[in-house]
Amino acid sequence: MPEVLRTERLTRVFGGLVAVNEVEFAAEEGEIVGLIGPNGAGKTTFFNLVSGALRVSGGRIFFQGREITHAPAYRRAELGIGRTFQVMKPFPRLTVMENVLVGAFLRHPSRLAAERWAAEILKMMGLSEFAAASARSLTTAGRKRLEIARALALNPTLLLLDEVVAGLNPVEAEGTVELIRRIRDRGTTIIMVEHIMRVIMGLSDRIVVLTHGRKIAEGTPPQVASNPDVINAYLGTH
Amino acid sequence: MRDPGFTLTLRHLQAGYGDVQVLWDVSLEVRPGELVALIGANGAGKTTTLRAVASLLRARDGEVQFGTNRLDRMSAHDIVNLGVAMVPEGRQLFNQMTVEENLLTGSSLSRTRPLRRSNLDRVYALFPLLRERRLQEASTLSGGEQQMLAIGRGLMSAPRLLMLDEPSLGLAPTIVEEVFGVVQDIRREGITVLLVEQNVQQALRIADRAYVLESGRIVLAGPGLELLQSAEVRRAYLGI
Amino acid sequence: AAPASGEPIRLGAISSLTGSFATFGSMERAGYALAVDDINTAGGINGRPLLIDLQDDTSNANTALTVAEQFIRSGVPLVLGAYSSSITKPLAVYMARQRVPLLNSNSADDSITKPGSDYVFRVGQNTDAYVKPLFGLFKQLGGIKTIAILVSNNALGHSVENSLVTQAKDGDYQVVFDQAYDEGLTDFRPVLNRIKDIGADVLAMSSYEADAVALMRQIKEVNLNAKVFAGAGATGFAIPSFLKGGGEAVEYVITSAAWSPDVHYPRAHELFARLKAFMGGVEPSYHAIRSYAGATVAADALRRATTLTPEGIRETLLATRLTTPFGTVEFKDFNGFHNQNPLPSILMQVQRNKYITVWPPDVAVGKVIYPTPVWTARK
Amino acid sequence: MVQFVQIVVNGVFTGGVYAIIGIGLSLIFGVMRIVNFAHGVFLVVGMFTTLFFFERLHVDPFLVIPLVVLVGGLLGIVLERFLLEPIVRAPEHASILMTVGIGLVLSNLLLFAFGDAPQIINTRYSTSTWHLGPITFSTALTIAFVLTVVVIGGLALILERTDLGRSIRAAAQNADAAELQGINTRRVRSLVFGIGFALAALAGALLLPQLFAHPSIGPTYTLKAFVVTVLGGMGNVAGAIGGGLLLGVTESLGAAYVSSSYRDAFGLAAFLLVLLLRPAGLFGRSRT
Amino acid sequence: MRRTPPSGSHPATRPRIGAGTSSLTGALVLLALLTFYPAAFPSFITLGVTIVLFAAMASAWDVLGGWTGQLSLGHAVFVGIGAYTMALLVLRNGVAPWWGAMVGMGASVVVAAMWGGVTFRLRGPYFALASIAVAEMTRIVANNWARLTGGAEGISLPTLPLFLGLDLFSRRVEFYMALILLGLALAVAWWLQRSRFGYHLQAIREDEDAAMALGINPTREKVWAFLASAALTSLGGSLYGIFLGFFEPRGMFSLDLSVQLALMAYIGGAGTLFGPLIGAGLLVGGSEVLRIYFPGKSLFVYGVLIILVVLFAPDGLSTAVRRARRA
Ligand SMILES: Nc1ncnc2c1ncn2[C@@H]1O[C@H](COP(=O)(O)OP(=O)(O)OP(=O)(O)O)[C@@H](O)[C@H]1O
Ligand SMILES: Nc1ncnc2c1ncn2[C@@H]1O[C@H](COP(=O)(O)OP(=O)(O)OP(=O)(O)O)[C@@H](O)[C@H]1O
Ligand SMILES: [Mg+2]
Ligand SMILES: [Mg+2]
Repeated sequence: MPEVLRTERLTRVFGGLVAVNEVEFAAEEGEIVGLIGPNGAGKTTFFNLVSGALRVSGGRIFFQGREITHAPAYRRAELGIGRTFQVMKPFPRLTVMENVLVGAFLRHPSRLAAERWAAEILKMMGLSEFAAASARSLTTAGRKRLEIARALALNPTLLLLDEVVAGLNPVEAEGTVELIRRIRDRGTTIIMVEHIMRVIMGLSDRIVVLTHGRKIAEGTPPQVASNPDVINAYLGTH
Repeated sequence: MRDPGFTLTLRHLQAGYGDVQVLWDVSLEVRPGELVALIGANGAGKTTTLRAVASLLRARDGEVQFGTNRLDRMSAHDIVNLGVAMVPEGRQLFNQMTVEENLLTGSSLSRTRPLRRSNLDRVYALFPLLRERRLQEASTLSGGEQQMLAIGRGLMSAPRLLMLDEPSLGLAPTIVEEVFGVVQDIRREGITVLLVEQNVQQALRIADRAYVLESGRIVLAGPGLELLQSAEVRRAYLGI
Repeated sequence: AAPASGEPIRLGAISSLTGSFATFGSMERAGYALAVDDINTAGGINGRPLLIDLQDDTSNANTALTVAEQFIRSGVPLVLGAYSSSITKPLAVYMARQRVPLLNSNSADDSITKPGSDYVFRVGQNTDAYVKPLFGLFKQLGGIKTIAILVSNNALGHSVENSLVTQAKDGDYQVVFDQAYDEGLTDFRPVLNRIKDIGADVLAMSSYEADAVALMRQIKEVNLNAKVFAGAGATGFAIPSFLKGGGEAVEYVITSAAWSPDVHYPRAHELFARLKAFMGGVEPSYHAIRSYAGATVAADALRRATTLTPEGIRETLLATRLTTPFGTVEFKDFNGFHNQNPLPSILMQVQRNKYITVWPPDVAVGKVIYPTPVWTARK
Repeated sequence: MVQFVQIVVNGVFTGGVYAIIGIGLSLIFGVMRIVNFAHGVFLVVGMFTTLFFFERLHVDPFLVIPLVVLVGGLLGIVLERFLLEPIVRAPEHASILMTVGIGLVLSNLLLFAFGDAPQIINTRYSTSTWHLGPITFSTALTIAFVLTVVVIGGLALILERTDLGRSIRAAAQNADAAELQGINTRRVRSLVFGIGFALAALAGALLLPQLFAHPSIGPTYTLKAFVVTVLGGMGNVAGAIGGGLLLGVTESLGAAYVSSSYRDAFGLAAFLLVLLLRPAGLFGRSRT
Repeated sequence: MRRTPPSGSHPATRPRIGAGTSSLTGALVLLALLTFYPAAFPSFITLGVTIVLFAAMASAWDVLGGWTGQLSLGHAVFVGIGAYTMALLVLRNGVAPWWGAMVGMGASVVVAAMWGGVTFRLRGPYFALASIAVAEMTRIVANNWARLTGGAEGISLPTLPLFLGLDLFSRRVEFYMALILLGLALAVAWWLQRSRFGYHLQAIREDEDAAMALGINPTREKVWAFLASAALTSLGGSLYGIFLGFFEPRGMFSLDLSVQLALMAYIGGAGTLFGPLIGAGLLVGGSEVLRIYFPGKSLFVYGVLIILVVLFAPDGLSTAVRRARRA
């Protein structure tokens, strides 16, 4: 399987705090990689580094073999890295349709084609009926779906999902899990951060565990779940 | 020490945003010392209910009563003075203030100021991470750290009734356990709790009673464990 | 003559009644109003009453142009105005193009009549005229060699600056310092310290109203001495509030002025008193008198005109020679000026917190105190 | 050398005045996120209020300061209640437009009330000085400077250290959450706007003995206030002193040694540089 | 128990897609009606020129201020550059004013590119404040650099060559030139309403980080918006220069003028097709009416008017009207 993303000794420092500490990470095409770890472990920061929202303090990032360590965020989006924001960022004064359209324009410069593509994605995300509503009026679940929809509109090779299931009740969560599988089946590589074990264990092909910015474990869900370090630092004995 | 006599009662509450009505008819009751859970799908109106109680949103019709006080006729800050605190959904921190300043703001009323030191110690004991981040600006905390801070701030006001809106959201499993532990501790101290949670199973397990909200109406009510066994709840909210 | 009656003859007038130039607008209004009164009680325009339709330009050039268009479309043969050069200039350009005469009383910028146009006439003095008597005085006093120039950074200031520099060169004076300052929040101390360092016999200044007082106060504060402190552009140095606000700091300042109640023109004193009464006790500045003169000149032209068309009036204006309480008004071409009243200005010196006319000798009522005592020697 | 020191000293003292001009603007922006275009007009209101009391009561303008501050505070509270509170949830620019409108209305009211002649008062210390060796100090500027430092220091202390200060900042950052902590955010906003207006009025009172009052001079002060607060950090109350001093000294040196016709440009250039290099202000915590 | 849909929401609050054609018709009808203005109000052509010209410049401002959300309070710089470049080329080099206007446009674009490149990393009010600083500095330089600009005394335009046989100083001709410019500005706004570029700008306005994550280069798009806005404003400035016939730096580069353009767009409704036009009509036309009916009090009433609009239509009049019509 070709490698989609690789980081070498990726590091980010905030003042005295090393939020991401020499992390070596790789994801292959079509994989779903779960990224877990205690609060403040550096997961979102890792996403921010990979997507270009934050500048690295050290280390390198490769996307499809190409170094992107210093590429600006929009360039990475063009290359095929889509992301959602943990703190959601809809364009509040645009409609749901327009929110997605903005992303769709990247691959479909013509408006007609972009609209068609956006409509398709809305349908897939179950948002069609809200197409004309303003993004402001969506509920939490709706906004989370919109976050995914917008990222999907880029037709990304790699999708970074930051807690898109959190805040959904189990039934809704199941729906989103189903969606994520479908996205993967279309060939998109996914890295997801989530604290809900049922979801992450069920979905991930492989799991990487961060604490205090360091990678402490990596492996299949069962391997990670039984790793004493992980249990100690994150899962708890419960 | 149990607080006598302050029951929260909602009668036929209606509320909404702009020309959108969200709550159609919500009646519920939280008695002193109780832990009551409010569950429901996304968009059912749980947050809206809490906001209406806290007077962040004007009720269109119906009543909200706490003891003998009509909350729906009071402004939000006065309600806090009565001892009703809320940990809002989405954290709502004071972003450009430090962690400690956020906590101190939670106890700036004359009623709570004397308890400030001990409350602060209690919150730090509960969330040691927050002590480490004392002087960090709230906006730079991780998602989970922000959630802890929001809960901590709510506790700083030594409330009679604490309303929690999805406190476990975005927390690591161990912390989730802790938070549910804290909620039970709070209740044990005699503080009344109204809990909104998507972690339905856990919530129902610790709740004395629970209400199920659907499209702005209460559709089910009963003791927590009983609802947990209910086939409807299991199918609709637990996916079992 | 019997008071005027019948169908009035209407003229347009544009002034700044609101906005940043409103101070002067109220002066102009008073001048126009009294003039119309006087003209109409004295029989008007050949028996018909005169009506001056005064419109507010809100201190804004666009508005002045809008008003001018309406005047012209409604058949007004002559327009009076405006106050600020920044409004008068676009107005003059427009009026010339529409071939309707503009009679200006109070804008001081040289460029309004230099090169000027056939349709623009100015009653008031230009800055060359403000500066000229100063050099006459210097020559008489003797002992003056060096001049420092400090003017406000606007059209009037630069116009005064140019006049000063040219006339200094003609008279073989040396300009040792020459700068403009930005108006507004005025801390002059740094510049004044520089000038103090350089040293000059004369400090010649041009400022609007309020800066003038601040300037003199700070001159005192930094202990800057000169033989003559001169308000070369009139304006701020030659208005009543300069005395009131400046107190002892403005003593001995010599300023050019367009007019003073001392001058020996007919009815000058009386008019001053009436204007003051009209304005509810506020001392009128020379702007009010010049507007009065402007309206008088306009009425005179209307009386003499054979046809009441713009062209007819323009031609009569050319032949104006009229003595008003402000002085003699005629429109001449000289030194590159066109249709400019060649009236000289006078010099006044502040003595015991009053303006005393000291130049030219034929109108002077007091003697110049010279050189200006140094600050430390004053009490 | 003496001259250089003199020029720097002048700059410093003028800077003190600049600081007090900017401080209210900074506070209102920091707490309410309102870019107050009426600030200069508030200052002019302070000048005319001082003038009014000065002429009615025949007392020293520095003695009527408490009265002027009180009047300013009340006006600020009233304006906030009736004009700014209703648009608290409207987009950011609405408050800018509102303050533009308020400025126009206030300056025209001043015009109706006091006429359009510039008002200058002449007091003992308008031109009096004291000396330290060869260096001269303006008495009026010195009094203003001392008052400025005291007021700004006190205000900064209140904001940083007290519950009231924290409540003010909390209300600024998240009104709903502040309400949930029992803070009466409406009252806080009124209070802050009142304080902001009072500070502007105070600046007016301090300036009147030296400069003049005119109903339409407000925008000049507004612009100065912008420069000062950006240099010191918008919303950073203590920073305003640094911003004021920096501006004062820059302008003084520039006007003396380069050219007085570019005096304002030196301040603006410093302003732009600081904006670009340290957006949080020279004296603020940088957020980048 | 029923399974509730995963997300609930409410029908269209802003049905914008497909609204483009009707507003296009509206714009065309409006422009057509305006062509009759000079014939209908021959005594008020000057007023008409002012309104239409300011509407065009406010629309130009809106490309950056409304659509991109970058509040500029320094647009007078482009008005000044347009007017001065045109006039100086006429006076010094005998270049025809229309070519001068083109050169001015080029100069404005260059200035905008540098200005934007340097200050676009500032967000929110900081960008606005920086724009004030840039404009004020430009004014000071123009005021003092007499050799280039003629300095504080200003410059006046003598006779101009005929443009396609038309006298450029005729108010009538000026009116139609302004109208063409307005048409151009409206066309740009209409295109922004539905084009990819327009959506990029709006996305940047709403959330720059999110926009970046969608492959939008905010700096580049903002600079393009700034260039377009500057170019149109500059053309307006050239025309304004001809209209005035005389001008000086303190007027042409004034903060007041910049604030007015912003005010017009906001009062009418920023980021909408007709907003700036409505705003210009209200503020320019309105103040003329006020001047006539409230002599001496017009600025006061003007201030009151602004306050009332902000109180009752904080999103601008056109948005308020649309909302009222829907209700
Ligand atoms: N801009 C910043 N300045 C200072 N510290 C920061 C900044 N951003 C993040 N941090 C710190 O870096 C650490 C990692 O944060 P990050 O958001 O990556 O955590 P996370 O793993 O996503 O946690 P969570 O699961 O709670 O979302 C946290 O301790 C946080 O406080
Ligand atoms: N500010 C708002 N403006 C308009 N509609 C809103 C607003 N906030 C919420 N709504 C709508 O009100 C309804 C109820 O929202 P509410 O937040 O109360 O739901 P909830 O039960 O808390 O859901 P969640 O589990 O997603 O938090 C939703 O349909 C939502 O779209
Ligand atoms: Mg995170
Ligand atoms: Mg909710």
